[in-house]
Amino acid sequence: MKYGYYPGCSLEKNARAYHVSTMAVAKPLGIEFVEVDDWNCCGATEMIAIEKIPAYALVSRNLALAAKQNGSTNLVAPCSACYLNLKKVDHYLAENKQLKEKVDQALEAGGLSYQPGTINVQHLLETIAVDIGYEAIKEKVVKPLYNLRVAPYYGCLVPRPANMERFDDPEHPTSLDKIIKNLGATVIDFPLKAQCCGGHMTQISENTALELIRRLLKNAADYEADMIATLCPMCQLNLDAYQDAVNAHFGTNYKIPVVYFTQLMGLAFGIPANELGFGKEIVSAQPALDKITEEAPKPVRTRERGKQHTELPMPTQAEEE
Amino acid sequence: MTHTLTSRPSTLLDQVIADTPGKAMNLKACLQCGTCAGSCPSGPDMDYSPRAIFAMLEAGMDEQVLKSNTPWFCVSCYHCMVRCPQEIPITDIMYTLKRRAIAAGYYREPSQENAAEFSETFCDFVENSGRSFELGIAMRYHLRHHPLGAVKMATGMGMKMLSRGRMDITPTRIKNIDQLKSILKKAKELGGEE
Amino acid sequence: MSDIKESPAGQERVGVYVCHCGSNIAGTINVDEVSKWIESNPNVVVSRHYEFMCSSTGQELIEKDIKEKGLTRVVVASCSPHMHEKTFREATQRGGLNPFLFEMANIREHDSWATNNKEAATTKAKALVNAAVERVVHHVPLEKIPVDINPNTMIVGGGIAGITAALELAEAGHHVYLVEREGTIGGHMAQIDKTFPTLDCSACILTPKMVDVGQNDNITLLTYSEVESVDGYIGNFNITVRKKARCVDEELCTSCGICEEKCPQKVLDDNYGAGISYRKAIYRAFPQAVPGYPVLDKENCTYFQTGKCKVCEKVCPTSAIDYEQEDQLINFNVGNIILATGYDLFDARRIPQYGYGRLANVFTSLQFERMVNASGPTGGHIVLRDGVTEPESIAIVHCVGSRDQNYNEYCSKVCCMYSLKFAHLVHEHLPEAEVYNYYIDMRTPGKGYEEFYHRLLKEGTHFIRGKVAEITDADRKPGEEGKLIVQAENTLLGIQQRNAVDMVILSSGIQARHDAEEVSKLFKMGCDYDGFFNERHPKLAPVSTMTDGIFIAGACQGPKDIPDTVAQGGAAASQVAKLISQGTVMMEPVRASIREDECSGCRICNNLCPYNAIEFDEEKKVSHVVTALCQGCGTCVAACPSGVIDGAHFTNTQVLAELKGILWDVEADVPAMEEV
Amino acid sequence: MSDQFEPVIVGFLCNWCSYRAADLAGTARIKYAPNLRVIRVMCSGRVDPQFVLQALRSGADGVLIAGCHPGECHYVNGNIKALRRFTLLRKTLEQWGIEQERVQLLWASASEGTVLAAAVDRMTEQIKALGPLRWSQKVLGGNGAVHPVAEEV
Repeated sequence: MKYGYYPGCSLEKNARAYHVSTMAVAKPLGIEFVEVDDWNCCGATEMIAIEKIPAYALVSRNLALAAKQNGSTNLVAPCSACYLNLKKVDHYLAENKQLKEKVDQALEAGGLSYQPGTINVQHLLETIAVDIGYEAIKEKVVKPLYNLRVAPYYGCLVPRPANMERFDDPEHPTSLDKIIKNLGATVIDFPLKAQCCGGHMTQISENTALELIRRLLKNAADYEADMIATLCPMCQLNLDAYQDAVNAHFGTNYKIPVVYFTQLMGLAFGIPANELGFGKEIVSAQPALDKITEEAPKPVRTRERGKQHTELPMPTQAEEE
Repeated sequence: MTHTLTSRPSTLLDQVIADTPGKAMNLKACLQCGTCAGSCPSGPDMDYSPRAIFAMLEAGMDEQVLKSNTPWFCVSCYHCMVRCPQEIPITDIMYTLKRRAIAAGYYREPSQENAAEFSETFCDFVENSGRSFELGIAMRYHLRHHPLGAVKMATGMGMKMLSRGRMDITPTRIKNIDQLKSILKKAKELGGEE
Repeated sequence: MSDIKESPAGQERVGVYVCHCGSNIAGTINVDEVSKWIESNPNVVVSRHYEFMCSSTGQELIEKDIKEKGLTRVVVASCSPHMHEKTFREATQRGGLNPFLFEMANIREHDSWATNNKEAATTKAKALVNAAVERVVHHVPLEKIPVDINPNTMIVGGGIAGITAALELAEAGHHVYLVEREGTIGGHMAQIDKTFPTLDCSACILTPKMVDVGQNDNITLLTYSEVESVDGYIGNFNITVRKKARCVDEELCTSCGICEEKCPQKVLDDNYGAGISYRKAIYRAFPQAVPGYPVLDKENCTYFQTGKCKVCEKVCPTSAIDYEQEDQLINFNVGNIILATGYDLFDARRIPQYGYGRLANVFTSLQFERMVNASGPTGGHIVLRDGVTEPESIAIVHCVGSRDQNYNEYCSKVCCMYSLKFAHLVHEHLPEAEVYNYYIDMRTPGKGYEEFYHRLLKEGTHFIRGKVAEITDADRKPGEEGKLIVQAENTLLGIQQRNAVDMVILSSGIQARHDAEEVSKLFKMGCDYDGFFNERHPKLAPVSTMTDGIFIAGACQGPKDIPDTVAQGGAAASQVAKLISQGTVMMEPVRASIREDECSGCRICNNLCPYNAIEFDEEKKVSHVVTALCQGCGTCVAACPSGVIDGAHFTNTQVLAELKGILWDVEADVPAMEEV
Repeated sequence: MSDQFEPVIVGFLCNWCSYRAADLAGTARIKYAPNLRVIRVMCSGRVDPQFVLQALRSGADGVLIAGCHPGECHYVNGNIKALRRFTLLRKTLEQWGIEQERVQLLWASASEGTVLAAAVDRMTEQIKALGPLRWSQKVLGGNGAVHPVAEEV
């Protein structure tokens, strides 16, 4: 299948591992990515805080370029912030006439135009979980990640907001859980899977950010996760690069590697680690990867904590299979 | 602090509704239930909770609202927005309040200076190169505000990032930067707000 | 066009009466002008305007003119026919004319109250009055249709609403069929421990009534049964009920309970037991069940699933177990129906951030009711999911699924009060435990309700004003480990609070039965967007529905507490009793009739009729209307390709004449189309 | 009325929901365009397409058919039948060049006085914009001869 591809600034450098591993797993999954030519930054969460119309125009240029470039009407963004900005702008342009008129004029100044709805913006997780599907993933697994305990971490901008059609639950998403399960790894029921990583607070109010990061690391550690799997460069950066800062600030000693879920997929597909950008993480993933065993573990019950031997029956959970 | 209700309370309330896409109208139907503030990861750092901000808007305390650090501490996690029982687009409203604060010139309030300036620094790079540039942004921003932070950057974590090839030394620039500039120029003429 | 004799225009003597309604009409409409203007209509012999036409003097005007001026038709231009049509029809009748030779023009609600533009209002008034005059000359004398009321009544739903209604009617000497889906009557009230604010034991006040129902000869109790079909209309509904096979011979069973005791198959009881207790495959929901004989649940019965077991059969002393028993279809007629089908509890799993289903010690309100009940799974002890540990702190979360656009927008009305009751019960059972009630607004309207709230304040319950944002087991700081952390803003302090507790109770709201919509279709009545049944009038007819002869009571109409539910049960019963004692009701003669000689027999109308009131005569190859079944909607009239169906009082001639009259001031630029 | 064009709209309102909605609008003193003139029918299902055509031929500039919301019909589903007929009728009218806005179908429950009032205002504005209907030019091409399609309805 052919998809438009919007890497976004982070994947150029800071999140190179994400880009590399995405490309690596795309082949076996039969995905062809066509990068949007000369795309620009999506403005992250900053532009919209300064000026509205420029912020919308900035994103619209990318949509316009993607639409012009006849590859596919599906545009995939691996970065959560880019994904939300692209999707949101497309959504609100369609909804809000005055807004569209102004953005149209701005684009025109650059000899571009865009009709909302032309491009279907997808996050990479959606592409893989929904379009490709868990079965297809399972089929490609040659080196199951047995005995690796993974905390699936979604962050905020993929599951939320819910005011535009979403492919997963905004509070308790499960698509990443299912992908990792199918890779043979042990998925922990990570309570903070959709909580905030601190976003740009690392720059503005470090203490605020460090506390948010600490919560995630602590919770993952409490659940004895060997590593955290992310789908967002910002989340990866904050949890990985600031782990030392957290340890220094709170006198803790977390050493939890934070990798991209595509890197784990690559491993399971039998692609060598060095072709998947491993080693770029600041907290090394190696110790965790060494835990992977040949044979499957005995079925372990997830959610040990809080679930004592229950005299009273537990209610069944709808999405539990 | 006593506050006298004027006959026609908030002008800001209506502006915010007008400037925010989506169901911003629901802001008038706020139940004051506090779900937003209860959900907010950075809530404890805000001088007023989001709920309180909405009550203040209703009461016409426009200046206090624009001077508060609340919107600038929003991490845009959208939890409040999906949980709000009245479906108020709270996160988007926070963005609008930031823009309003800048427009109203409360920009230099110590409570918001950092965040506003960071956003600004970020945007400068984007407008001039078409791409963001972590190192540059962080450096320039920190040098301007807390040199200590800059030092921390340059040493500790910054080095690690560089050594792992995760940071550029020089910004990348898109090919057709002129096109982007003229688009943004026109957009600015059209005004930040409707 | 019609075979109904209609007087040709120009030869009727119409009296027109324009009402001032004080200044309500005269303030906007120039009544004098209207009244004078209409005189020019060839059919009008008298035209007056008067201050209050509905006053006795006003009505006498009409009667006098009919007698003295020999009026043959009457038109009153005043308020909505829904207001005073009856009044003026009676006046017309007293004057000596058939009441249906009257027509009303609504110049108040539809005109003077709807605009400030006097000129426009007056022009519109002329149009409406003229239309009435043009229409009324085509009216024909009609007689209301008397319908006999079958004195038997069906009540659907054996909760407290249905029980109350059934006993009221039965004790008044009328026969009642009480149909209940479950194996026993009792409904939600049977699950509840204590009732607010009096705290009397729910079972103690309910079970005697259940027994009365079981013993009353006037009540035919059909449990484990569901209504299959409903035909007919007020006075004479034909009902078919499916009595599901419970595999127990009701004649032989002595309700000794040995089968239940010996049955090896444990089943999670997520109905009566609210999902925190087990029952057997052959079971009675609870010991005081009425009727007392058990139900065998085939899905979970070892014998039905594997072909082996038959323990119950072996142990039954009267060999009442009958595996071959089949569903019975029971058919009977009733004059009236009361729906008391109750409510479902909101499913807290729909709010993942509250953790119900994932976090062991998050319970729903009904689960707590069962737990705190002496006959419940823990014998009335409040314990954590492990079944042993007593909680030291409990959070009670109000408004779960209520007052929320994401779930149910409405307030469920009872949650505040039962949450207060829970707090009290905790204080009573675990004096040492801390209780935190999280509320948005404390809603305690009702006799003794606010006082109960004050009592709880004194008992030391902590009240926190704030809707709970999330409940998690992800601890952040010491003291939170192994606890449930309830996170919310204390809106009165404006600060975010995290509260580590042992147990959380979710006060789930009330919502319409999952199958309410199918039920409303089965009974040909409406339900609102939330699935609650529509009452005829929100204030003046709260237990009637738009369908004559069908009444509603209790939570199926909207969230209600027990007192209100009981009151509605009684109200519905008295509505029915009234009709029974009347013996007959007079129905509007608005009915369809087919001119069989002109009917082409195309049968288009046959399937169109929602009441199957149109039959096809295979002999004559024509269709004809069963007047008794016809409700007069006129759909068939509009659909008949050969236009040979007449809707009495809404004939094509009458409507088209009204149309001609209403357009008096605009000139048609083509000749009127020949009527089809 | 002022010399500007004031359309005349005939309303066929069902007795149980929409007529009561109009009553409620009045009782609540909601002010709306005085251009609607109401004819009561027991059910929107009673509205024979010929009523609509006759109204338009007789000089009405628009026709509003209003009934109970789907699922709330007093006669189970008369409103659905009205909907089916309406769809067909509208197609026919379009073939004759009669604008969609002139014939509208509305669901208004007995509690929706505001909904009905708003609909009347909206429709009045739309038709003002369209101007008078002038059936003879539009449908009969001015020559007075009855348009072939007309008879089939």
